[in-house]
Amino acid sequence: MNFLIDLANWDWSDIFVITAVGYSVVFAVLILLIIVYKLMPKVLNLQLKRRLKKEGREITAKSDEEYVPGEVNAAVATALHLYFNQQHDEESNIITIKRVERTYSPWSSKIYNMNNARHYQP
Amino acid sequence: MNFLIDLANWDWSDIFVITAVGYSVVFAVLILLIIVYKLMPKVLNLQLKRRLKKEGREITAKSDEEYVPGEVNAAVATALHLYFNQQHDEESNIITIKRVERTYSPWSSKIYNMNNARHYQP
Amino acid sequence: MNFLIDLANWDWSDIFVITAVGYSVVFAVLILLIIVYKLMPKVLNLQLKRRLKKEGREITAKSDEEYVPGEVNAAVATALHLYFNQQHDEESNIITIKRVERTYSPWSSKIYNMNNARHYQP
Amino acid sequence: MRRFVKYYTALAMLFMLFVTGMQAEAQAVAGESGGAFFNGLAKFWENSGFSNFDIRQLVMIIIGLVLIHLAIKFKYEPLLLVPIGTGLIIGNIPLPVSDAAIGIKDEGSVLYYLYFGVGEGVYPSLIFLGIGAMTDFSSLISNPKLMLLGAAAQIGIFATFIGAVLLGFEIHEAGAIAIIGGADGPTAIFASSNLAPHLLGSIAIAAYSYMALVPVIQPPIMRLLTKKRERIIKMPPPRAVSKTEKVLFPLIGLMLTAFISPGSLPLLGMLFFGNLLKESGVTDRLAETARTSMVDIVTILLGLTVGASTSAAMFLTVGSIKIFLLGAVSFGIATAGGVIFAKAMNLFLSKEKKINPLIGAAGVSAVPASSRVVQTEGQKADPSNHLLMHAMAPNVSGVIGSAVAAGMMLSFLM
Amino acid sequence: MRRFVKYYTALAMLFMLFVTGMQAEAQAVAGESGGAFFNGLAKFWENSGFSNFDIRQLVMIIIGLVLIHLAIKFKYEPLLLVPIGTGLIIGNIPLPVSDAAIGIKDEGSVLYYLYFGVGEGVYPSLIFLGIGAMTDFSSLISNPKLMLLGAAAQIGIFATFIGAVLLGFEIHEAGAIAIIGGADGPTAIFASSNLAPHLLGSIAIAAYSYMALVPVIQPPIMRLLTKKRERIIKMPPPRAVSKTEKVLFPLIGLMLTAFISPGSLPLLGMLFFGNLLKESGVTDRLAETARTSMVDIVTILLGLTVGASTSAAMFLTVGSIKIFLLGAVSFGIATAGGVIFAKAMNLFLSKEKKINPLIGAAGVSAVPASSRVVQTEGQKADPSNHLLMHAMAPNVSGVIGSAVAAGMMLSFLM
Amino acid sequence: MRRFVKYYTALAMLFMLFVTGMQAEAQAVAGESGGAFFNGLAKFWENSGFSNFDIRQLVMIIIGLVLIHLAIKFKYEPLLLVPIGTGLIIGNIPLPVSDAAIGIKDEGSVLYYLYFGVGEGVYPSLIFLGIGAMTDFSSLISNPKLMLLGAAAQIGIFATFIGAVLLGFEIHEAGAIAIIGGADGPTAIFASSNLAPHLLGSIAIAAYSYMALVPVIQPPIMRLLTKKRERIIKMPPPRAVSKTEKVLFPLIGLMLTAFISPGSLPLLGMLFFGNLLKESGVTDRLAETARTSMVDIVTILLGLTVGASTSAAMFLTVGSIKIFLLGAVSFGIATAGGVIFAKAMNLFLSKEKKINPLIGAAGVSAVPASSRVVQTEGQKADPSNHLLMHAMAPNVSGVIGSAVAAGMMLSFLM
Ligand code: NA
Ligand code: NA
Ligand code: NA
Repeated sequence: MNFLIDLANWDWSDIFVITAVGYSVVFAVLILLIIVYKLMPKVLNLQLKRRLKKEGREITAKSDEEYVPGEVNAAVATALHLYFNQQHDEESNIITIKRVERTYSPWSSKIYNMNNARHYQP
Repeated sequence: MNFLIDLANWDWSDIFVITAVGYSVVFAVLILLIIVYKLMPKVLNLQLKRRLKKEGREITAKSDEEYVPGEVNAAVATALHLYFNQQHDEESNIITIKRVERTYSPWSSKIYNMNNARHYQP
Repeated sequence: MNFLIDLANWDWSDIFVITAVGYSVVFAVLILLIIVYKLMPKVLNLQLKRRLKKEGREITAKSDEEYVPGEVNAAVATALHLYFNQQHDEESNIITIKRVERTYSPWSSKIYNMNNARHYQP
Repeated sequence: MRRFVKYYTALAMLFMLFVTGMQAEAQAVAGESGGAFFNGLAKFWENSGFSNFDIRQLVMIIIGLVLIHLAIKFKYEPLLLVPIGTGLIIGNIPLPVSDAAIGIKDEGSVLYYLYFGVGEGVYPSLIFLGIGAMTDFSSLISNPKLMLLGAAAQIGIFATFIGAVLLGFEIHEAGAIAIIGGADGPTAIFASSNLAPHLLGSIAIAAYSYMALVPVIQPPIMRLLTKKRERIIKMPPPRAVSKTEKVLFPLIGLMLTAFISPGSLPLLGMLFFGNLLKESGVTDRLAETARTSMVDIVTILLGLTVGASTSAAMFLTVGSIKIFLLGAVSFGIATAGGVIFAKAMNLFLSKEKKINPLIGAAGVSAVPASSRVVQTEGQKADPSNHLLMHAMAPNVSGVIGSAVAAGMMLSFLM
Repeated sequence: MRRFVKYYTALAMLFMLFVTGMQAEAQAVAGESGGAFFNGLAKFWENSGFSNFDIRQLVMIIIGLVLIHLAIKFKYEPLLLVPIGTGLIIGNIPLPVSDAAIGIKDEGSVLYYLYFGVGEGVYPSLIFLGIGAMTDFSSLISNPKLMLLGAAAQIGIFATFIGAVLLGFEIHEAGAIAIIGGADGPTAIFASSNLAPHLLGSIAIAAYSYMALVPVIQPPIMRLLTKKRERIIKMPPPRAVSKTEKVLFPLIGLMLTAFISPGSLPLLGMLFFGNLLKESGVTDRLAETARTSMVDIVTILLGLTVGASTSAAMFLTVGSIKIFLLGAVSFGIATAGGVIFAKAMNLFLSKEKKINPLIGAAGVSAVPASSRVVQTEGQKADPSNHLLMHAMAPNVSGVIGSAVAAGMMLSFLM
Repeated sequence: MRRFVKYYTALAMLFMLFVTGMQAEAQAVAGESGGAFFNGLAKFWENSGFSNFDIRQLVMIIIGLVLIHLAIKFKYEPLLLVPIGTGLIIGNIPLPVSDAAIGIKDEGSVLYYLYFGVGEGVYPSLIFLGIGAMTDFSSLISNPKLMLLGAAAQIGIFATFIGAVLLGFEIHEAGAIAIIGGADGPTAIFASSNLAPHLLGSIAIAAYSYMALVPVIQPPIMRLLTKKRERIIKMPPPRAVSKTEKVLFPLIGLMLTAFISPGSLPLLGMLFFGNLLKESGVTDRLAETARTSMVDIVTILLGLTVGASTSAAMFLTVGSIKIFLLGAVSFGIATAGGVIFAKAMNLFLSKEKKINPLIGAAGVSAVPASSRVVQTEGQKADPSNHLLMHAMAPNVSGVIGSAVAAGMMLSFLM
């Protein structure tokens, strides 16, 4: 697309065009995404409604799927509290494995590494 | 091996030669493998017999190693039943880890991803 | 660094120079490392002492950090005993996972592989 | 008040840029013929995907979405159809003519480098390494004669070869297309990367599509060719296999296949190597990595780049339609070949050793999809009959058979 | 006695070599002008790091140590600062002039090959694949309008572009430097590998340094631009997001962004592909590998080689100082842009839907550092207010916005 | 009846191909001089492995099987001997002369690309990264003076160098062969890929064979050179090592070794980098990946391609026999060097600080095989004596010493 600007002999208007077009496109892309994602649940819901209508049923309890219920919210708050106060470890996954591993490996921290070192095949 | 056929000026007899030789060799390879794998347990058994003879012992309970006993078979059937009815997960390995992880991570599904997102280092 | 020796017309003195310089440098590097690593805890301790002095405190129980205490040593000995007699597995990590996996997978050894084989996507 | 000032200072700062941009435009308007900004935007639009758009690219993107849909909804070969489908989308986004290397064909682009492993056959080899490290061959070892079924089903490959020549394909192309009849994705990719790189996309997508449709294609053929009396045959349970046999299996297999058909070495050498890592008992950590992270990374890159390399111009052709037709027929022939060969074998077998002919259908190498189809069909006839274990033997020998056949094609045609 | 003999035999053997060496020297001394051994040692010394040493290399090594210190002590972006810091040390060890290829610029050296993935943009793409496979976009899907904040904050990029031109950088260099304002490491590396490879080191280090300093840089700006009354705004909890929406998200995102800004395809195509692997529900093992082993391996190699490629001669320049200044300013502008835009949006929103303007600061794409800063600041105003979830929406859309902006720069300048 | 028809229809379809083939033959027979089918089969046979077979290739394959047997039966270095052994088999399957690129020397073959990492020294570097991420250096940090033993044992390298020159090897070859004396596989491969690529196979196999035989070679030498009174020496337990020391260790080690011996940077830079990832405490996930998936993938590819690149023509030479002889001698000298140096050190140490001279044998860098041999020998003299921890110090410093020596060789000879 370098046709747009003569890169060897640019002037300030080119700089402003790049800036303005560039920033506008960033907004344009994200606004388009917003529109589509806003529409998405409605379209999906429509399909659901149609299907349910065919089956002769009515949609009633729509709202309780739309919003996270109160108790979940409370759990989230608690979790956040724990999260910020406990310095929870980066990857509970790995940590868990390590803990289980320890159970099977009666090594003190220093010896433990020798067990590890067995992997070394120079 | 392109000596075999003049690829630029092939005729139908070449096509049939490729087909016939190709299919024959596929059979030949697999038949050879069958022969060898048929012989293998006999050769291994022979060695075992020789060794046992040297040690002055007799082989008696050969058959119960040759065939999977009944109870194992029953277990297999049960397992297959579970397998086809439970839609067992692709990799119990990974699933297990995830479960253990959950125990250590008191996050609801939505929050949980933030914990995950901590890995992101843009 | 091939300036050092005329590789096309080397003579035996070159061989001995390589040998002597090479071996000396290996020693030099490792002796330097020894010196630095010997100094390291002292420097770190110095910093600690300074900081503690500033805070008006005294260092008392230094020795019990320097040496592994007796009970740890006993544990180590036990661990070594277990280590050499139990043929402990290369990677308890992986083994552990496998064990857990088994719990969730009611397959006999032969069937079990089919579950595994599900991964195959030719 | 203080906040008010800060607020507006910052706000001013934020919009200053726009204002300056507009000024620049205004100046440009004065000096030149049109607004530089709208001019730039227009030129930008001209070069974006929307204006360069070709209806055939839309078709390709829709095909990509359909593959992804099939993978997610029906779990048809998802590990490859999701990456291939996404690749189809990525590869058919219209790109501007530019010096920036973005497309998979532009030398120096990221996709170009990632495609290297496909073009040179490295990914299929590594996938076979992973397959070897995850496959248990014991059902095959315990009943070697079932390997004949894996050989018989390869008739699909050679029938497709003749068919492709009949339909007017060039001889190398025909050789590559033939491998679809083997129902083995990496083998088909490996063969066509060597014999007909320009058809790789069509061949790979045909191969994986039909492999995904195994549960749809095979059952009617199986039922057509067998009688209920045959479908309820129960086979004796396979014998236990010793560790020594399991270790010897890949070593013998490697040497025999490589000696007779050296062209299959890049695939079968890796397959048996992977299996040796698994069975040796002393290299568990290598086998574990080979069948997890390694094969996963390769699968991701293989699927994505195979999809992305399949452009509309190459895929939406009469040739592709022929390839898909040939694929459908060859799958049927392969299935029939396996089942009929099983019935033929029964003519020579004593009553208690009779083979359930359904397992012949597992001779195509779609592992383990075919075996599961056999199990399901077997249970429809007799719910207490479990054929899965028995079907695995022809199924994995089908993998070997396909690779040998591909090696032969390479030997003849290169 | 026997032991005594053995002992001395062996000891003799051990020192024989030295003696022979000394003899050789002695001969050399006689024949030539000096001791060959000490001569050799002296020449060796002349060519070792100590004698080739340049004070600027020492400065670079100290910078490396400082980055490592920051990473370990304050946990600032450790996954990249530890490798980059080590790379800086390795890349600035003075090397002798020799035929042995050791340095990252010597064709054929190990580092040279490992750097390939940086120079060609492969590593950043793969990192985006991993990021996609680990990021949950549901907070964004549930409240799409917050994506505007991620767009607004990209003003940092374009302000930096103008600033860089003003400070005298060549236009391609300015385009590469601009991306620092996006607060996204891999994007900055990808852009500068294409636009200004010679500035890659400075840009990468500036980008990661400021990303590391997010908890230091952002809070004062956030407090300056908001009133307590605004900081205590509580936002309604996000709605639950269905699986279908999560699957459609990456597909739609991929197509839209690629159509409008094809230049961002190598980054965003991979990001959305990774996310599809995560959300499809049928490719868990691929997503798992992509977000663990694959991204880890790439991170190690990226960090190490980016560091090692940053030589003193290229880094210790006035240009780098300008880049760091621009980086600091652009971070501030990006943060301000996000916060102010949030306040502007509130003018149009009903009371119960008002946005807490603090989350605007998360529009820079430092995920999840910015979101955590927002959470912390929010709790300072009202300990019961949890903004983390809400901040994730602008945060991840900031990643998308930065990549689009980078794609635009590539489109314009290549 | 209906079934009967279907059955025969399908059967007909299956054998139709054969019949057509036979017809073609028949025609060919009529028109030309011989049956095209048997003619084709004969030509195929002429080009298969069986007829191209060279007795020396059989010898190589047997050597491969022996290595695999040793690995499985005695667990001798299985992680490398299984891949190398399989590689030997794959590399010595006789290949037809063809345009199809299959062998490791054919440009464009899969093995050719996978071998790249060996030829350019990339794999050994990455293996050192993994080793660094899995090795705990605390026993070395707690008792640094034991590093002298790791230096002393490197006499094996320099003795082998002189020996190789004496046996008539060219000076570069001698430098590469010398590294076998260091008992470190990746180091030996790295050095010979630079100095004598044509000897790489022999050197690698010699190095790993002797490393595998450590439990056989070392004990008699250890017992010969020590008295019972020495073997029962108990050493004080090592002190606890702080986290700060563990973090500083790789940083200091990296800088010191690289400054003095830049040639060792590709190996030791990576080793210390890996160790920093392990000890920093903030990059655990990177260290975890480096020591598992990454190092496993590299190990698989390294072993396989080193084996496959070792052709009969290059391996079955007088040179290889000399290399194996030199290897055996150098291992003995290295072991003796370590033990004798330990005894020499005891002359200067106070009674309670005396070193058990057995741990000198661990100065060869076969980690942790040597340490375990020391532990076993120590317990034979006194079952309550545990030397493993103490032996780890010279053992890991032996790795450093070998890499420094290799770097010196590269510096001198390139
Ligand atoms: Na097949
Ligand atoms: Na950003
Ligand atoms: Na060594």
